[in-house]
Amino acid sequence: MSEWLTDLWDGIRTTLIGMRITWRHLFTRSVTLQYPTERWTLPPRSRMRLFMKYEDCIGCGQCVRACPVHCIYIKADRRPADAAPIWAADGTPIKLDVKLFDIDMSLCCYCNLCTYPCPTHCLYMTTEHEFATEDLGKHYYRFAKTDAQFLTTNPKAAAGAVAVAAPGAPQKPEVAG
Amino acid sequence: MASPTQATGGFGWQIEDLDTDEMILNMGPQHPSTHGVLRLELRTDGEVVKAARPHIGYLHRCFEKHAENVDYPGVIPYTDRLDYVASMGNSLGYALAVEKLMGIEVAPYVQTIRVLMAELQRIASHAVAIGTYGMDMGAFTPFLHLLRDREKILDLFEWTSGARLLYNYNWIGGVSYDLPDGFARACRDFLDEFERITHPELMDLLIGNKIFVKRTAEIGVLPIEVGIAYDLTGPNLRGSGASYDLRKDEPYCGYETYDFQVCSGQGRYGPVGSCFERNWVRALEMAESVKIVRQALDRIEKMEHTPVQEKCPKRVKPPKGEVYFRTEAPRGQLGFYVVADGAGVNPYRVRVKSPCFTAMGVFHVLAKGMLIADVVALIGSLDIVLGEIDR
Amino acid sequence: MDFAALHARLAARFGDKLVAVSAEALNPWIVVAPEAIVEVAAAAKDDAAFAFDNLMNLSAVDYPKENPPRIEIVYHLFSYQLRHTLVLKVHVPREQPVVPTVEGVWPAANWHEREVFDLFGVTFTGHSDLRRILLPDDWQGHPLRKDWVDPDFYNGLHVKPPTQMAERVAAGEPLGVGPFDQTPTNRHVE
Amino acid sequence: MDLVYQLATQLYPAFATWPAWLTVTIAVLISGGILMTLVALGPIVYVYAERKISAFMQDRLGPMRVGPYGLLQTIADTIKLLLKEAIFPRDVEKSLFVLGPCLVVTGAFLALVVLPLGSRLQVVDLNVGLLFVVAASSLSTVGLIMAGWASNNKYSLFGAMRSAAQIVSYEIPEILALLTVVMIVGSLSLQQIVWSQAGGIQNWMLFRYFPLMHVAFAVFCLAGLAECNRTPFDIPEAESELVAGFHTEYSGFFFAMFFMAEYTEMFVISVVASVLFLGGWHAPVPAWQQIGPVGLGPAWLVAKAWALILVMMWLRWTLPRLRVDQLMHVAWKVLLPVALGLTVVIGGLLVIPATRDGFPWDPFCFPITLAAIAVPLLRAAFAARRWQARRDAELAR
Repeated sequence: MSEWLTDLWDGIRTTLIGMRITWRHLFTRSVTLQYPTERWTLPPRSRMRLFMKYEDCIGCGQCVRACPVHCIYIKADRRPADAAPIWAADGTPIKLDVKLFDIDMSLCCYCNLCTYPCPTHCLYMTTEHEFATEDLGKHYYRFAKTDAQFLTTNPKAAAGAVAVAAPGAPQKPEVAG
Repeated sequence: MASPTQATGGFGWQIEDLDTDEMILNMGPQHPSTHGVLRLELRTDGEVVKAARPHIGYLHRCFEKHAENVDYPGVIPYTDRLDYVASMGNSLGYALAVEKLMGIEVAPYVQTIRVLMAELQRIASHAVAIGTYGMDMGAFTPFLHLLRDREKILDLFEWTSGARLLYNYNWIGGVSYDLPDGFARACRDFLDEFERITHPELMDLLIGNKIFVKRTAEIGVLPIEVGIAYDLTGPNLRGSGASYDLRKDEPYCGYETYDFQVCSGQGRYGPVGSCFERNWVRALEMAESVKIVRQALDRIEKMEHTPVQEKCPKRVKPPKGEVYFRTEAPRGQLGFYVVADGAGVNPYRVRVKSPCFTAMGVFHVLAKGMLIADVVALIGSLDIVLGEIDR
Repeated sequence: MDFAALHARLAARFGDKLVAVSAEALNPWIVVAPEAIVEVAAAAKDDAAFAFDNLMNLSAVDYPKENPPRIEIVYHLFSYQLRHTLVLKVHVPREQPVVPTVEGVWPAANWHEREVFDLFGVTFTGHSDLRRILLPDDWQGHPLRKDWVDPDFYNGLHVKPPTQMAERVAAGEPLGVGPFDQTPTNRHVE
Repeated sequence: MDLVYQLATQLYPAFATWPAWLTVTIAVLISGGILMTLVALGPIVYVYAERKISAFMQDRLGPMRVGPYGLLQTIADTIKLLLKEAIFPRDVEKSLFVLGPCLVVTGAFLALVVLPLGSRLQVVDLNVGLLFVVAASSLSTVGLIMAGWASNNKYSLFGAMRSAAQIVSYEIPEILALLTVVMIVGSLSLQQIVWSQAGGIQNWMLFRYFPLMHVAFAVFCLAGLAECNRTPFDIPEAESELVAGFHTEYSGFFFAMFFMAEYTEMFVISVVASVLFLGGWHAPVPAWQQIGPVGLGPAWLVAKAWALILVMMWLRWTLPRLRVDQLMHVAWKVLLPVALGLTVVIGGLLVIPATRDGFPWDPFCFPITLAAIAVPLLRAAFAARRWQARRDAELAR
């Protein structure tokens, strides 16, 4: 009998406590963010979409090896010896003519392993995340440009000792987009 | 409750004559409460489950075959996708295994960051575990309250590592990014609000609730010997009273320097080892993790900040050999058995012993004689994630 | 008890059955003859000096290039009372690997052995219900062997991924979004 | 009904000359039809209210997209449900499959006939009104079982079996709780019961025999919750175990019928509860009963019913769900003894002349109950407000 009573009393007491809590939450502010109108800004490090600055790419293929899902494809061949020397933004000379640099974002697993080994930091992840498309083909990004304006003067030599990005921690350049 | 078939027949017939024929009920791959893609083949007589046979493999993504075709750092994004609810723990386990193989000792600052991140991930993972368990019982509100607070942890993770669920944060020999400045203050705000409001509310609203207690406190009782024999680990074993926790007994990453209690089931509302106890241990562990994170934050402020990728080798090529390293993931002991042949860049063999795999192994033992509603409670209390079971 | 004492005690009881030992590895192991594994396991569990009541992990590794090419079944044991670990190994030929099951000693082995059977093809004699655990029941072959080749189709479904976007572009299809010098702004924002 | 009858005779004098059975059926049909359409609009409001309340309780916003603050959401849902194709799975007994939801809906709407919305606003004043209401609500059980059996799906079979057991075993405590009220009033007709509670809040049935009638009200409400399958007794359609119980296979119009039946059943149960215990269409203070010529009877009754519905929704988003055998335990071993004890005690009290019409301290007790309910709620509300303000200040820092 007593066990029946304590069961009954516990049942009522805990139900009332529970109801008090849900009642209290009726008056606290809701946390929903109504997406298309209210929008939250992603922190700068968030890894959303890959972008590659074609002018700085020296075609080394480090990112192709680092990618665990093999979704970066490069085709580059040697620049003819007599062509004008060109440099990347941070002063490394570009010896290869990158014919094709494609990233298949539909395969990419957004792990950001490819941006670290890149010597000229031309490949980095931007915070742009609303690139859903109806056709998978539109996720296949082709970064190779035919009309690229390469730097014909060595920026390192011209501006004296340009502080090259510290080799250790890969500070990601702030994204223009 | 004597099951109907044992009742005596009277009138001289045997009880078998009254036996109703059994029904095979498929709690199929798409079922709202199987925590993922799991098929349970239940032989039921009315509501009572006579025999249960789990079928897994629906989410098998050949992790171990992938691990043989990718280089050592490339495996980390794959380990994140094992137990996708607590992916910080998986990559930490794999990274420590390879570091032990290569003999790398990471700087104390990085170790503290790893402990901080692992414990935050434990709070987030237990929040999902307890929340979905409440939802299986029908209480929908605690689940959303816990998810609301889990979002705050995910914001912290996104702020540091860049991703909200699959972080690829723990690397072999270090972490991918240093903590952003202002992280400590935001983390402390979260901890204060969690300890002051969310945790007590969860205790009152769900765990203290009499209906929840009645639904879970007498079923699925798992004695310790059966737990050890079937290799249950983590909260599933500690719910049965064992106080074995890898963070205390085989400390890694400097866990021995933090003071926290190992919580185990005390049998408050029913026999020790019942479904309630396992869930109760998870609730207590969330509070313990908050303490650890606080200590880690205090240490980080006093410690000198060494660069986080100092010990990251340019090319990870461990010497020939093999190692089996266990870490205390939120769901139990997550073991990585890494075999290196010393020649190639890719690991020769990576075997993951996932805690949910063995937890599911004991399911058919506990499920006999249960009602269907209890089968759902049992799955919820074992807190399984199918990504880790099927690998 | 450290590894040397464990090994000495085991060698005393099963001298000839222990084929090889490696003491200097990170987790030192003992190789046991396949037919003796059940007794060694039972001894490891019941002997008070060992008390290995927990099978942490049972996995298999395929060594096709070693001389005699073999599959290794690895048993990682742990004792909750004495807090020490031990690794046992069994070498089985790659053609018809057969190992007696240790499910009687540690019930946890049930699912591990089913997985090794499923992915490596090692049949465990005396196992209570040896079925494929991860792969569909009518799958041919054992994927985790080193000489495994992905079949193209399984019941009409693609196993190998269909032609990737890159191959189609290489074949000349006009696919993909062209070069853009600036990160394209979010389409929904404006 | 008699209002319609007089109206008809004034408009068309020959109406009175028709045979009696014809005119009465016409009047009942007209008034019943009006009442049914009014009540049928209810679910649209309740679904919206439920989604909004559950949202605010869970710190989210609920439907906001369709119409301002999501007001048109339920209308959009009903249109979608009506337009959706009602799929009949292959080997389903079509006749039972269709008849099930119809019976459930009739079960829910049948009880409307005797509900006294106002002093003269009642379709038919049966002198066995209460018996009729209980009979109607048990009709829907037959519909549930038909639906569960016909959809030829193991889960809905389980759902149907569970709902049959649940509704049958919860009707007994419900009827016993009604019995106490009927004993006090002495008549089964709902209008009589309401008239006996005239004269302000202290004469309401809830506040007579101070602690006992509260217990009777609690027993009746719990049993009413189980009647319309609401948490913590929503086992027949337990999402987490039985996918969706008896209405798993239904889609489109039939699913809408089930939904409407559930919410109408909730409205009927709360109206019956307020008629029996909270003084029906009587205002708490006699002065508020009339504003000028317009009688506020129906408004008060619907307000009380909606308050009870809000409490039902509040319970739904707080409590987990009971298991089937615990459900039976609560019905047979908790509610039934309490209800039986109540009927015996109140029967005895009625016989003793001293306590013929209530305990001596009855008139002073209703402020105690009101305070016991209002004070903690207001305190919790203001505490939440203050915490929210402090929180905003903290975040602004």
